[in-house]
Amino acid sequence: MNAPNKSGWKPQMETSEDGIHTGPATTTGNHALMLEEPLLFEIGHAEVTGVDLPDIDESAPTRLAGLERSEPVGLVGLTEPETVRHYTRLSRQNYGIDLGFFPLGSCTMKHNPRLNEKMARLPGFADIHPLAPQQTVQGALKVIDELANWLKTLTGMPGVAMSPKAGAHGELCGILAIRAAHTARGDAREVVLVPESAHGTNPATAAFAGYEVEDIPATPEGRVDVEALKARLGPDVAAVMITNPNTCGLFEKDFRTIADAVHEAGGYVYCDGANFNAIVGRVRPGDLGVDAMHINLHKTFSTPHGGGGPGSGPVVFSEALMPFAPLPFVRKGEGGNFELVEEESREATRGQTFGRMTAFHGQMGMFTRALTYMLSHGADGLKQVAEDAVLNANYILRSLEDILHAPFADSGPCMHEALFGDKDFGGGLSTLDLAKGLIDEGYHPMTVYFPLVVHGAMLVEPTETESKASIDQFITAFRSVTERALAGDQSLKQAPYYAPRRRLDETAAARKPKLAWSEPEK
Amino acid sequence: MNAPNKSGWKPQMETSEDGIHTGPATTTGNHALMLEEPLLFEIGHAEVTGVDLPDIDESAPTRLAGLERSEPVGLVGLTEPETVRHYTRLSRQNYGIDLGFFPLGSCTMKHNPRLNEKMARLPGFADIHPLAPQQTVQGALKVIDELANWLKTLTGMPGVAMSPKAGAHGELCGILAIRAAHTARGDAREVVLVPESAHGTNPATAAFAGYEVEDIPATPEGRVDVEALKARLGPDVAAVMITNPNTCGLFEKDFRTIADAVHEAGGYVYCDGANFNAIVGRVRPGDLGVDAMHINLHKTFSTPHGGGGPGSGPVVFSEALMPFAPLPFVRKGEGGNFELVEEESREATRGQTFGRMTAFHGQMGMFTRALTYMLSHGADGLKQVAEDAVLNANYILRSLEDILHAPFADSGPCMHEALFGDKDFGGGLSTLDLAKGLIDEGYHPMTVYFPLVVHGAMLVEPTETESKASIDQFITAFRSVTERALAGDQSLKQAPYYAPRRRLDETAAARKPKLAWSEPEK
Amino acid sequence: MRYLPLTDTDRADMLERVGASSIDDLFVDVPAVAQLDGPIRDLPMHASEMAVERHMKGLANKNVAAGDAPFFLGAGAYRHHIPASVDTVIQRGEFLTAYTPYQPEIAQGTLQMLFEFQTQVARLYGCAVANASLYDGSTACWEAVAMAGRVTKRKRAVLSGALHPHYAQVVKTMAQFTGDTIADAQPAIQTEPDLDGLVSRIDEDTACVVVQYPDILGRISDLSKVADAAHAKGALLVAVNTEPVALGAIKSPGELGADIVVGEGQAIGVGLQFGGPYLGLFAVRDPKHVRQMPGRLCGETTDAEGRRGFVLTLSTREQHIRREKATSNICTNSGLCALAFSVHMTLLGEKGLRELAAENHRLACLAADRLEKVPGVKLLNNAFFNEFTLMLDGKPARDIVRDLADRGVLGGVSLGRLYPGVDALEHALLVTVTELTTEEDIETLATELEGVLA
Amino acid sequence: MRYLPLTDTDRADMLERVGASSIDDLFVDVPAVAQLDGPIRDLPMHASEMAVERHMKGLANKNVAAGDAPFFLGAGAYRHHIPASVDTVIQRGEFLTAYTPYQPEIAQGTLQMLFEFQTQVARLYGCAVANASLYDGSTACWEAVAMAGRVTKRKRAVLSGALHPHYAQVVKTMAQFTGDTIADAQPAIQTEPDLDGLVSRIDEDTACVVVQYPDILGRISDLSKVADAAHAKGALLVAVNTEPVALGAIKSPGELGADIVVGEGQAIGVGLQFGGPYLGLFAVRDPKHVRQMPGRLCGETTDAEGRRGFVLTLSTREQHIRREKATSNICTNSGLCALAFSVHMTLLGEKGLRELAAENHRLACLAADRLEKVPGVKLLNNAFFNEFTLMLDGKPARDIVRDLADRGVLGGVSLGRLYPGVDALEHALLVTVTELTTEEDIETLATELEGVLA
Ligand SMILES: Cc1ncc(COP(=O)(O)O)c(C=O)c1O
Ligand SMILES: Cc1ncc(COP(=O)(O)O)c(C=O)c1O
Repeated sequence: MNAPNKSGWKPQMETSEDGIHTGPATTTGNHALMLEEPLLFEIGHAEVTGVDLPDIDESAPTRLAGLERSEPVGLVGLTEPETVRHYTRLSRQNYGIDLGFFPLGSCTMKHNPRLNEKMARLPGFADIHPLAPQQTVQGALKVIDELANWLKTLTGMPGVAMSPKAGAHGELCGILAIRAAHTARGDAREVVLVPESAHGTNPATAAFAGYEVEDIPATPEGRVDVEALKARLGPDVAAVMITNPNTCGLFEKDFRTIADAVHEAGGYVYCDGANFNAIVGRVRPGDLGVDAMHINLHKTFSTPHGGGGPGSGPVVFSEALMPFAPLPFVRKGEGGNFELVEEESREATRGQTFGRMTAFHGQMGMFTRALTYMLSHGADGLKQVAEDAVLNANYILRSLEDILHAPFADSGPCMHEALFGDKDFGGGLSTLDLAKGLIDEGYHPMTVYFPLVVHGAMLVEPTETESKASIDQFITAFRSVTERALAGDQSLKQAPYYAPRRRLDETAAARKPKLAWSEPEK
Repeated sequence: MNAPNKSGWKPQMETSEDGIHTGPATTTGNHALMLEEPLLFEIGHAEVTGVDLPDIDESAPTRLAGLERSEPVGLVGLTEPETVRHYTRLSRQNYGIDLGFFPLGSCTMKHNPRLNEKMARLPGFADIHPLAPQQTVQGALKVIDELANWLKTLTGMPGVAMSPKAGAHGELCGILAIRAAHTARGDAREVVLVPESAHGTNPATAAFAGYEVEDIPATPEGRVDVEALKARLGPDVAAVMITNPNTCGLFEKDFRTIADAVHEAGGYVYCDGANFNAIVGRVRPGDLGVDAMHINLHKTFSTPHGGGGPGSGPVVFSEALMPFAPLPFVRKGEGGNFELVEEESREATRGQTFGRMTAFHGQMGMFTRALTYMLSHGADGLKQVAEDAVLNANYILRSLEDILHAPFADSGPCMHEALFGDKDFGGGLSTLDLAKGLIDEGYHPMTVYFPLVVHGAMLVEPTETESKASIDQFITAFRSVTERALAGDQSLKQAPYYAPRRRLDETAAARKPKLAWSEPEK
Repeated sequence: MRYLPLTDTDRADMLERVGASSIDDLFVDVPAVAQLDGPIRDLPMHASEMAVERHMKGLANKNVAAGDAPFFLGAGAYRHHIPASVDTVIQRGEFLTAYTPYQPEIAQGTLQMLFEFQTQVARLYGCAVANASLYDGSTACWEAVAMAGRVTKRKRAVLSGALHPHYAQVVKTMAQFTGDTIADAQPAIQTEPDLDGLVSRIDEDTACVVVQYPDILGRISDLSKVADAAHAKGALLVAVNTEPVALGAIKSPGELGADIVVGEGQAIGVGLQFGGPYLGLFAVRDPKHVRQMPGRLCGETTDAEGRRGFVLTLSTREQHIRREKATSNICTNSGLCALAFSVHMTLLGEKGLRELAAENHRLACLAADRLEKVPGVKLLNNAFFNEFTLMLDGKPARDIVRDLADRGVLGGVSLGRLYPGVDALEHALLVTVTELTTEEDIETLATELEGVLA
Repeated sequence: MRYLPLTDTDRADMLERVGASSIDDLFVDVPAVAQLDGPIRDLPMHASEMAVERHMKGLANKNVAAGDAPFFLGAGAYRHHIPASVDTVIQRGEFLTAYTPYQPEIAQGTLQMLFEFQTQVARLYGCAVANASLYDGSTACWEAVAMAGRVTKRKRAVLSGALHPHYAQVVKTMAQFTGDTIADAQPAIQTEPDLDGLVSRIDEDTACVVVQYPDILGRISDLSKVADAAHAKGALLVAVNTEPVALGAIKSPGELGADIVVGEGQAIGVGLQFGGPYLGLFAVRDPKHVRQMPGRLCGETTDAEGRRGFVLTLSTREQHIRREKATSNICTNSGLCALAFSVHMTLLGEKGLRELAAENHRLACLAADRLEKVPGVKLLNNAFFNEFTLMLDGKPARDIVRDLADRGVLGGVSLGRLYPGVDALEHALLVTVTELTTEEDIETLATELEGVLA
């Protein structure tokens, strides 16, 4: 929407210090197709609406216990034309997979097939109630059952919990099952071991579940130090949380050995499955001794990230943990009908479930998408997914290692991610500067400063849905920005030049947080 | 898709002469979210496909009369990820109503409601065959009948032909009916009178139908010169084609008088209804003596323009012309069933139909959208549509007439369009330069150099779906660009500066036309 | 009202600026006779999105969607699987809500797409240049006849009897007014099209011969024979194609010598939609004819910085410049359908199109073999791509189609409906099979047909 | 395969650059035990879009869509009309295929939307600050209890008996592990919620009291009483709302003194989707509590040129910075659902939300009056917004729900299903009415209910 420009853009400015806005300044602050957009609250009105409803009959009797609203809510409305334009203009200030290469490490930003979107919108899936009588939702329960079967078969694990809402929620599910299992055998343990390279959700989850978190040392080649780990195992260690392939982009060769040792010591093995895309269809975590692993359907199985979610994080379980899986779950009942096992029929279950993690049955909208994706690829296609994802990553690693510090380049092939560091950058330039330089080149930067074990880490995950041409152009651009970084080209400090905004002041944002719009004082 | 940049953009260029690309040049030619995109044929491959189909069994017998294809077609394919990205990147180089104000005069670029799109995609409408047995498409025939009824009632005309595919096709339909009517009474006439201000399709249509075209003189105030017209009428004049409201944005006050005179002289009155949005729900052309008028569903009734079409141009008819309307048409049969009257049942009809204009029954996909729109607004809403459209145009006219030449500002209120001229521009600047300046401000320019009767014409049609805030910002921007034009600001000659492309060389394009891609000579 | 942003306050403020005391003041030029005293009567008032949706769904549910029954209709409109991503692309607001690209600097998306589309169509048709689309195959067919007249300065067109009757009707309808003479004929009901009969009708006044390929009975004939005969008489060959998928399996009309190739593009990306909007394709084999072409053309050029870009070009042919001297009166064409076609064709590519064609033909052969076995059914065609003609005993085909529909099968198109009064065709049923047809569907049709014929 | 751009030639070239002789070389680090000899068995191979679509549609058709039957279910998931433009917006690739906005310069679209969303939620809840979403209402409810513990340094939470049982379950499940004590209760089956009973359970160790508003039986109670009691004991009031539309008609929880307001946002813009993805809303009345909030927060700032812009802020609360000391382990949240909510809320605005609420309440009153007249039915509630509890004679409610479904009516939620083992609720049916419910639907339910009860 284009009300008079409220964004603080200064029309009078003929040239910004870096010169990129030379050429006549515009009164609107717009630049042709790069459009400024005011806040909803600056263009909307309380009396405007984009939904036609009957006017309120003030005289109609109400049964609201005398709590009728007396104050306005403070919302504003837009008509449909204004609404569509407001959000279309906002969307154009965003980068997405549909626009270009999005090698955000650990996030598996693969293409989101449009058939998934179409199937998820079928009224038979989108317009059914979670508490509908079960005889009216047999198809939905079958979707959950079919997807569960795919996940169990792909991982070689006997059980799966479908309700977790994202990866972190899945981690919680796994850790709670582990805790429940120990409790069930009267074996209280307080410690969960997590490598420093782990994603922040791992330690956060262990703590959230009431555990102490201890570090697992790593070897110089970027893998878990098996001996050190073994040395630490003992009656107080409830579990280890290991990401495999790990966040340095390497496969944990000794995972099986580690798993055996942990089991030996009475603990359980939690595997962070966020990187499953590297091995899906080729390696079954069940063969490596995993007890619990979450799978991010929004990574490996192509459901969209949507600017931050929703995701879905089913957790596969070993025999040992299965009995403790949460409610509800779907089960084939007599007569081939599917039943939803809830508190109601809890007694009917093995009854050791640790409880309920969420109100309903999980991310059905993601299940339909993921199942559509799995059926499209099939067992052969998914294997190819892993192989192409790994090939693309190695191709990038070997095409850049000559100019960019690649700490684990000698630790063997990488899996689906290539990890670099900022060693040798000149002129005080950092990984952040390089990332911003890539923005001007038309790319979404890789993951930066993660994992923590590498200085100025840059984690590049191409995924399998990029073409060679796309990756080649990225390599060319990446090399050129890297050369500037090595040469200490100070212009990088100012990047990005061409994005809807130049660098934003995050310190100011945190110092005096402004987290909601409020009417400007007149 | 981002294969190595093939667009001719020169990375080495540090600063383009006008300085807007200062700031580091990029190797990709991209500028953050403004992305270059190669041609499909530069990134696609003959062996790549985005559709999974069984491999060809070369040994399978064929029954193709020995005409099996031996040469490749010469097409290339992309996988789905590459396809979605290719077209998404291309789309971002386009301006549309969803992005901002699009005051393209005579084109009625109003908001396209999304409910229309949703309804048109219901399988019951989108997935039915034009020759399906009629008992299986009663709902579709009813849509045509309901829409026909709306159009007849809104125009106050007794008949309507639904099959014309766009405005120009509708003009043809009307003119052919007129010709058929004259022929039927053995009254051969050769001339159709068309004002110079008319849209190009009017004379083109008359000529296409085998008529000579003669000009109708206009008055200085921008309307048809009634006396001159009357003087020209005679036994050779088959019809007049008059646009009302006319392309100068004025209502033809004397339309009724003109119509009577034309009828008097044995001719018919064709009204170009492209500007119906100004009067819909408020004025019925039937009350003005019109014999035939096309309605652009893609203007007045909100079906999308789609970058050039498709449209839909039903034609309403007077009693006199009704019998000559084309096939096929829908009629209520016995038992309330709807019937499609085609050649098959031609004898069953009044039989004077001039024939068939298109293979099937017209733009069903537009009918469902237009009917959805009409039902949404209702009779009261459509009246408001006309009133707001006219109010917005007058608001713009009166807000700019002080600095911009408005040739007919004294001819009374304008209808839904405000017309300006380029009088007094300095430094050899033209309407084109002003238009390009508006592009940088974030607008799609108004219609330029049409109608021909005004020098450097600028025809501004806001439509009713713009907010006051939107129009106010446009006025501010328009004034500032106008001031630059009056002052002869030479920087305007270079505009646009910020669009995906600077001015394009149209002369070169026409001198040596390159109309299809061909493999570059190695 | 949800689509009208002006508030009453806005309206009051704006009227003041305009210097009008009421909205009626702005309509003073409307004569009294035409002034209404309020909203038009006999029409409903505005309705909520919810209510409109209920109404429209009610109407949609009164139709039998092709996807809900075994489906065998074709005859100029074909049902193929459209990948989901096609709709994603055409719903992009930047494509959907754009106008004809009159301001190229901010319309490169539409323009580059059109340039790619033109290239795809030209290659599919075996031609040098294709335009940016016309309304549909039937109007494209007339435009071809008209263009042939301009090129040859002759006014006689010879139509094959096996040209889609609706297309022939459109041509004949237009010719009444332009004074062209149209020599058409009845289709010969025989396994092979009667090319000799057609050739024999070509004379020195003939501007063009119009032949459909594959033809309305599903037959495929070697156009080169007709091309040679036409060229020998100084006439042009206009080839008409209604099923672009076929060209993935058989030689292109251009390759066989057609001078102008026109057709219906709906089969790729657009869908059935009860007959419209569809997509008129128009191409010429010889670039020298470009300046006589109807419709818009997108061409390549460069911008002020030397970057490649695209524009609409050669517009001196068009109505907005040439007015009564234009090559056609067309303005709005089928832009968004061209986009849908181009996206689907991009997804298919050479490989996909060839495989799609092969799969259509394979299933069609399967169906022909099975249906031939039904008592009272004879297969007319020797050759066909994905549709063929069955000659049926007993009841007229139109009744059989109706009876099949009553049994829940959309069994084909009765040629009697297309050729009213041509007795020989009263018993001819045109059956179409695509990749969406299952072997089960074929079995169902065979069984029900047997039931209906019994 | 349609989603895999690499050709075999590409793969060969790339392997060469990588210096591997085969793809297997890249998996050398996988131990032999885990090496498979080919595609995993017992799973189908890849399938065409056409085939997958057939399979999924087959499954979808096995469900009864809410739109295809008179529908009266609620209990934490509500069916409202979603304007078509909401889906248009969330399908924009720039929103759909973006990640969490870690690079703000090219994520202003998502960020500004989140800032607007946070403002909408804060105002709806009568709070100062809302976050950028959590998974759903039930996990938000636990996060609120956990936050109350951090704020008050106490570990006891008192739950109202009329809190959605699934929410109570989630809280109790988590508490088993964190060592918090949860004091919950059975709902008192009476026309008015038992606030005194609730208040009496608050003590000096109480971190928070959790009350649903309107509650699981559809009742509405004046939270200010509980707020005062809680505050008197140094505890926080956590208000839970599962039907945001209600807040268009009744006072906001913040206004009534709630300290933390959480809820389910699904009713606006998101849809039913069999329970997920949904939208967890979380807000605090007092800005001083911001640093204890879970989840992401979007804040305003400026860029290097002084232009306003938005960023994720206060991330020192979050797992990716704070790791085991984070306020929550949440990472991916419900971004796209927040967008859908925000778009729908923008279309509604103050006026639309108030009218929508009024229309829901009007129809609910109508339904309550009608259903009360059915023999064997008693209305429990004095007050309600758009759902109410019916006490039924005879069979348990769950059987009645099943019988109604057999008669094609989705008649409500049996409270026995939510409170297994609570005999008093075995015969309670929760009935929900929205603007999508027609008077005809209500009549049908009344009739069928009479039939089932007879
Ligand atoms: C390695 C790893 N573990 C866990 C997670 C958390 O998953 P989610 O964001 O779905 O909660 C992520 C996602 O960023 C991840 O990359
Ligand atoms: C006044 C006028 N008449 C006729 C037409 C032709 O309508 P269409 O483009 O639908 O063929 C137009 C559209 O541009 C127009 O503006």
